[in-house]
Amino acid sequence: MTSMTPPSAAAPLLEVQHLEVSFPTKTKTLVAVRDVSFTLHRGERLGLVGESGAGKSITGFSILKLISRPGRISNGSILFEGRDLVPLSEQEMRPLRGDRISMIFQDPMMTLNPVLTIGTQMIETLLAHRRLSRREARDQAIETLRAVHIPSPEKRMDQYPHQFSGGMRQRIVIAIALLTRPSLIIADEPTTALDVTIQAEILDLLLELAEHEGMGLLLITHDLAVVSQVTDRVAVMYAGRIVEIGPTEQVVHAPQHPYTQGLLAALPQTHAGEPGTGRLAQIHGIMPSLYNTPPGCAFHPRCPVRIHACSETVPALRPCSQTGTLAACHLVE
Amino acid sequence: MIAFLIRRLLQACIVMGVISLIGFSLRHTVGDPVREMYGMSVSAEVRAEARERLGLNDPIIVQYFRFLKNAVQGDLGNSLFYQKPALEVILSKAPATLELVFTSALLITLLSVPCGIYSAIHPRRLLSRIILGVSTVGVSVPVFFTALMCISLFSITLGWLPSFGRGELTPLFGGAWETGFLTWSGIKHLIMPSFALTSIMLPLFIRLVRAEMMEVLQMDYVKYARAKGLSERRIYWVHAFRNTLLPVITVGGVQLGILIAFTILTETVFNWKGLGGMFKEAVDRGDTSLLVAYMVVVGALFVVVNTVVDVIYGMVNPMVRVVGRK
Amino acid sequence: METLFFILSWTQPTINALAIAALSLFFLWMLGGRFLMPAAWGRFADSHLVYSFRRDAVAKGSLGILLVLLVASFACPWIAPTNPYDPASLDLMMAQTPPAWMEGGEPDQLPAFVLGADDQGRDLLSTMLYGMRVSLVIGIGAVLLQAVLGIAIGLTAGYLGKRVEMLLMRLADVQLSFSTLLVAIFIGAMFRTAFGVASYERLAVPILICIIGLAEWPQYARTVRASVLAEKKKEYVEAARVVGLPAWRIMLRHILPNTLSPVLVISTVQVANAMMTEAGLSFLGFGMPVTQPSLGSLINTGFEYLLSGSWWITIFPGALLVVLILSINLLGDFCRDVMNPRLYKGM
Amino acid sequence: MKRLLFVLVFCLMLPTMAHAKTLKLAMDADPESLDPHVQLSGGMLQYSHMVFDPLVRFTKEGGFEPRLAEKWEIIDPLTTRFYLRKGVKFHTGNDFTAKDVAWTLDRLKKSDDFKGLFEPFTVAEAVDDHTVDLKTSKPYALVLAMATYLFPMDSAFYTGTDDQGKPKDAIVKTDHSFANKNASGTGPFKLVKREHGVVLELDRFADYWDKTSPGNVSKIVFTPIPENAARVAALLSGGVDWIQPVPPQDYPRLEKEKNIQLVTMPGTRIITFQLNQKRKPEFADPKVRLAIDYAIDSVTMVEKLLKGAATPAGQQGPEGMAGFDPALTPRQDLEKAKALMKEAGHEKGFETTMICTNNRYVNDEKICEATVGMLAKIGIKVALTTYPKAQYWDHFDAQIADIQLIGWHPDTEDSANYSEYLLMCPNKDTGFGQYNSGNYCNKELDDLLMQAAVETDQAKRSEMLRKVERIAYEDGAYVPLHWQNLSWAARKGVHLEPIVNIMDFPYFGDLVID
Repeated sequence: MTSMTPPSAAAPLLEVQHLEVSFPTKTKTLVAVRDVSFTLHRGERLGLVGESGAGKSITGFSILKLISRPGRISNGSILFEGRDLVPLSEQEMRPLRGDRISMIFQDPMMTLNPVLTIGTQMIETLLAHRRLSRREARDQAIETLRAVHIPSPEKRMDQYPHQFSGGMRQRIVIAIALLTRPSLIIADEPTTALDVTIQAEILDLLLELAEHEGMGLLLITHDLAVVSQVTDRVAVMYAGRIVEIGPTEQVVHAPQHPYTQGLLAALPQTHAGEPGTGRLAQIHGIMPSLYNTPPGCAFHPRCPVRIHACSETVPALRPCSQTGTLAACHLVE
Repeated sequence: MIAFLIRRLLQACIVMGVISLIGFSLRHTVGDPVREMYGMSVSAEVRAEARERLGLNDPIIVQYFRFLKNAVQGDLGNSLFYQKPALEVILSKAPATLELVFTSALLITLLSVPCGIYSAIHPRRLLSRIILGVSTVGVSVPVFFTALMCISLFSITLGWLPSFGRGELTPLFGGAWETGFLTWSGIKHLIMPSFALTSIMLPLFIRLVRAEMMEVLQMDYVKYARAKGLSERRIYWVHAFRNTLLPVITVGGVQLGILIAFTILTETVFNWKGLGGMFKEAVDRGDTSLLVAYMVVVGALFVVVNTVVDVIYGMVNPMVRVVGRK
Repeated sequence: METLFFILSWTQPTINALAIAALSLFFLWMLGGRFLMPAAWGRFADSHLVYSFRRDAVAKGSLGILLVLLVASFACPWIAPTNPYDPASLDLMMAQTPPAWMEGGEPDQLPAFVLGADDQGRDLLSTMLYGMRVSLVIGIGAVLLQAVLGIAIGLTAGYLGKRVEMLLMRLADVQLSFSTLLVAIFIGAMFRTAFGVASYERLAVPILICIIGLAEWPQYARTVRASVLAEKKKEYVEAARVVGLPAWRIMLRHILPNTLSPVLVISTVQVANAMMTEAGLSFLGFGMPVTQPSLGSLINTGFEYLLSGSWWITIFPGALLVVLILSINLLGDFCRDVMNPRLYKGM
Repeated sequence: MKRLLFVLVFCLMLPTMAHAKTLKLAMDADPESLDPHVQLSGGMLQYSHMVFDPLVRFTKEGGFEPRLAEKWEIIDPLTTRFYLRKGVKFHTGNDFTAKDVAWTLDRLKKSDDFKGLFEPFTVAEAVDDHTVDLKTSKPYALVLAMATYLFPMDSAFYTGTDDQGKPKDAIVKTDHSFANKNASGTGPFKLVKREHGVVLELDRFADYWDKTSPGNVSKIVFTPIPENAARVAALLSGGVDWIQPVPPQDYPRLEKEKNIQLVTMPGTRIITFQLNQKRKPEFADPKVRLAIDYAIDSVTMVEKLLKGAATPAGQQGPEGMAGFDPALTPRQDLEKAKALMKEAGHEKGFETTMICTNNRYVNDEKICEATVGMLAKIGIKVALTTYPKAQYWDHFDAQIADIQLIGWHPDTEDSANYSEYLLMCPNKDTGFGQYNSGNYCNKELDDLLMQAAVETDQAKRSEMLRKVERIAYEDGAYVPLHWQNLSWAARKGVHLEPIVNIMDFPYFGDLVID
């Protein structure tokens, strides 16, 4: 990991500023992500939480500049190790992807190519970024498989993805992400497609490895429980915007934004956290589609505590005096 | 694997049996071979005698068992027209067709894969549109039209290429196979027929490769391959392309079989003395014993081709395990 | 037998009537839908399909041309200058009349003989329209038959596996060994024996649909089976099975949609192929009756005169066929790209 | 001595070698066999004229010219004596003698195809080595015509058993036989190589007896090209030097080419429709038959559909044949046809069926198609079905339709042959009227033909045959359409014209190439 240009120690690992991602369509341009800013430091773990469609995955993909057509980054900057990725070309992005920044996808069934052995899929990643012999790459791959607790990795290198269980496959995906010792891993819903028991294992593994290697982790999930287990800080997204961001502890225990509160109330009470009143609460209504985002605060039609201003002006992120978190709500002081 | 092949072999035998039975019971509809064997002025009695002598008057079931008995010993009967064992006739005509089909298959592969992939990657580019459009013209024009236009241009007007036959041949394997690949004349004779054959098949394959490729390109694993920082070339050719192969190979297998068996029009127009021409001649002359023998051989051919295709499935897509299944 | 004859002899009129009805409904809907059912129309107009369609000049062009051709061919009894299938209208003296604007043309007989006449003295334009109708009915009919047979057999074989699969796939091999030509000879002979010589002209279209449909289903069957083999190992099929859905439901609702892409590709190309096959059968003497030439057989006969100067007999129908098939294929390409659920994932 | 011979032979060969000419020839089919007695067909006879020689052969004008027989005389009404050419050798080097002629006639009488034609002949008696008597059971008018079919074979070569232990002289149609694979005749060309259906290669026979022949072709490469367009393309592209037959639709194209010569000639194959009186009672009325004859405009058909590649016919035998009557011209009159229909009480017309071949005669399908149109104009609605030739004749014999197409070429090149097969009352025992699917039956006509068969006075015989044609014409016994023309095309420099004739047996031995 030191082979790349040494970043200035002071600069954060990743700094996203005013990111805006839009999809031009026939009538208007849909903005899927707007004015998203956050910072991720070396070795830090940041959670990105929200319902599906909130724009969290698109945010994740836009860091690798892998937004599917016709989407594009229409504004903002993404500073990775001090370098802005937005203006970079495909050719310039390629050495970063999979090397400095690795990504873990949601569904390990779909992520691994069914017709290639996992050995092939691991080795090709190494060979794409390192000058290694096939032999060396293979050894390194086996080593990494062992690190993610795959039993008898030598044998399993030559097997195809469908010969593995879901949890095993996700371990392999994690192994591939770790192969090049990246400084940032973006994990997009890494446990959603897995059984609950395996979820915990995978999360532990992620946590263990991230700590061990000192990598930054951007964990994208809809599950606040997962976030509270793993991350240092959390950002909550709603309809393309960050509505609350701060240390995980604070956000989970003292949510400021009504949406965050709602999310937490919807959680079963199995965690140390206290919200909930016996039965599961739910947020009424659904998240607006990008076609008809309401004016003002996008959450106001569902908000139990909305005031007049909510439907008129978009609230900015403001620091909350008590917790030190930032929240975008007119009611936060 | 060996058990699988043996099973297929048995199935091939059954297929051949069924084909010969159907062929036998329907062959009278193709025509009366005795008519073609005698001049018009020959009396009806002579023809009746000939029919009797050839055993054509026996009940079909008797004829069929006679045929089966000989077939078990490798004798599929005599071609009435060629005056020799039908199997010998078929084998002597096979090299011509196999070489033609092989060349076309090669051309189709070399053209359809890059064209299909290109138009899948850039579906809206002008060049993709042109590829799809122009290739469609190939199927919408009868093949004899294409063939004769080629002849008219390259043989008659320009005088570059010969219009018929196979040219100078080189005997291989002690004369069992005469190849046109080894002489310049043989290759020149091959150009137009294989092009004509290619033109009818190409659009299907370009479209198949393209459609499958477009689907595969949307798959997560392709996006993931990008996220791994792989080169475009590797993404398209290793990750995406291999996943597109299944339907392409299936259709390819069937088409290859059909080409080998029934390239009637192309062979006719280029006077290419292969199996297709032989088949048409057998139909024209009512050479029913050659026809039945030929169908039996073709049946075996299809079983073989499809077995090979099934084996290839297992190789390109490990999810499909045809071979290992009981 | 009588009933069968009755049914078969009504096939073509029925198809024609259905086609005309469908076309008129389509236009009614295009024109009236906007006002009569604004809600449904609005949803349709907002759909991805329509949106992509509006942005795609090629698709718009193809659909336009195809509609014009469809209307022209199914309305041929009303718009064609003459009825070329009526033998009494044949005038051999007019044989090979050049197009009206050429020397030797018959401009005073307009609209008849605008594009000249064929070798039997039929008005070429009328013959092209009538022939296109025959070609379309045969092409589409045969492909439908092939697809239905092939998909059903392929799904069953791939899903059930084991003995059934072996049986069905070997059946496909048997079928493949009987080329279209042989099937044409066999079935043609059977029909002629069953219904007599006189009936052939009336039965030719359904017979040809049967022949081409029967002869070429294995291609579909094998393709569908291959996809099923790849699909059925996937978890969603396993899940459906565990839930206890009946086999046919799993096949139809879960597996089939995932195998459609190659099926659609084959179908669009196959429509062209079926028309060509019919032309090829005519070439070999087993196609439409000579008194009712299809577009393909018109090209065939005209071709013999191409080099001797009467180029119009083959070039005009040829161009029409190319345009027809091109528009079907380009539209097919477009629909496949846009409608495929696996391709269109929105955002 | 040996050396001298070698030098001599070499010197003799020099001039031929200097002019080594290869003729690349393409026809629609190659001969069915190498054994001339296996099948009676145009292709076999064309082949026979290359590798064998007949006793006599037709000249271009229809007369006879001596070949292996130098002269002949009629000794008595049942015997014709042939004086054979001396010093003629077979390709094997065997000498040709009267014994070979006798042997060949014996063999012809064993051939299924030829025994019918040679039925009147009883035996060929060798008087001496170079004299042979052909004997008939009854006086027979066509002895010389039949002698054109007598191609003496090398009896020594064809005697004994082959390596499979089968007799070498066996005539086998569908299986291996010695004669199917080997040939030795006295003809101008000898067999080099044959691949059935692919190529036949012949070399000039160095010891050919006819030193006066101008022919200078030293090698023939004969490729069958069944597809019309492909055959024409092969000629146009220079792939072959000579093609036959030429499809009529390509006449204009070939005539335009400066480097191609096209020769056509009226042939003897008549194309007719037979109207089945038993199946369709309406056709029993001569008025209806005549109406149909009047309605079908064969002149326009020939002009438009056959591009003039045929001669419209009003009778069976063409000009030059014994029974030809110039007064019997093709009928065409639509108004008259309608009037006749009205007279016959069919003003409104009726429905009927028709079958035709679609790959047997030149543009047969188109002719039938046009006929349907023409008959529609007099109210007859025809349901037409076409069959390929392999299926056609069974249906023809079964008489499955009211109107059936048939073409006929007399093997004897004689008028009587048409009527014997097509018009005489069908009789299973005698075999007459074998192809009379119209079921026309007229005692007077039958009697005339029986008399003509034994009449050796050519003038009297011709009168009888003319009367036959007249009766059939007046009765509308059948519908004559046209005689197909024969056609050949070759590149410039191949002297095509002198060697072709109305029998369609080009005498390639006499062919000169510049």
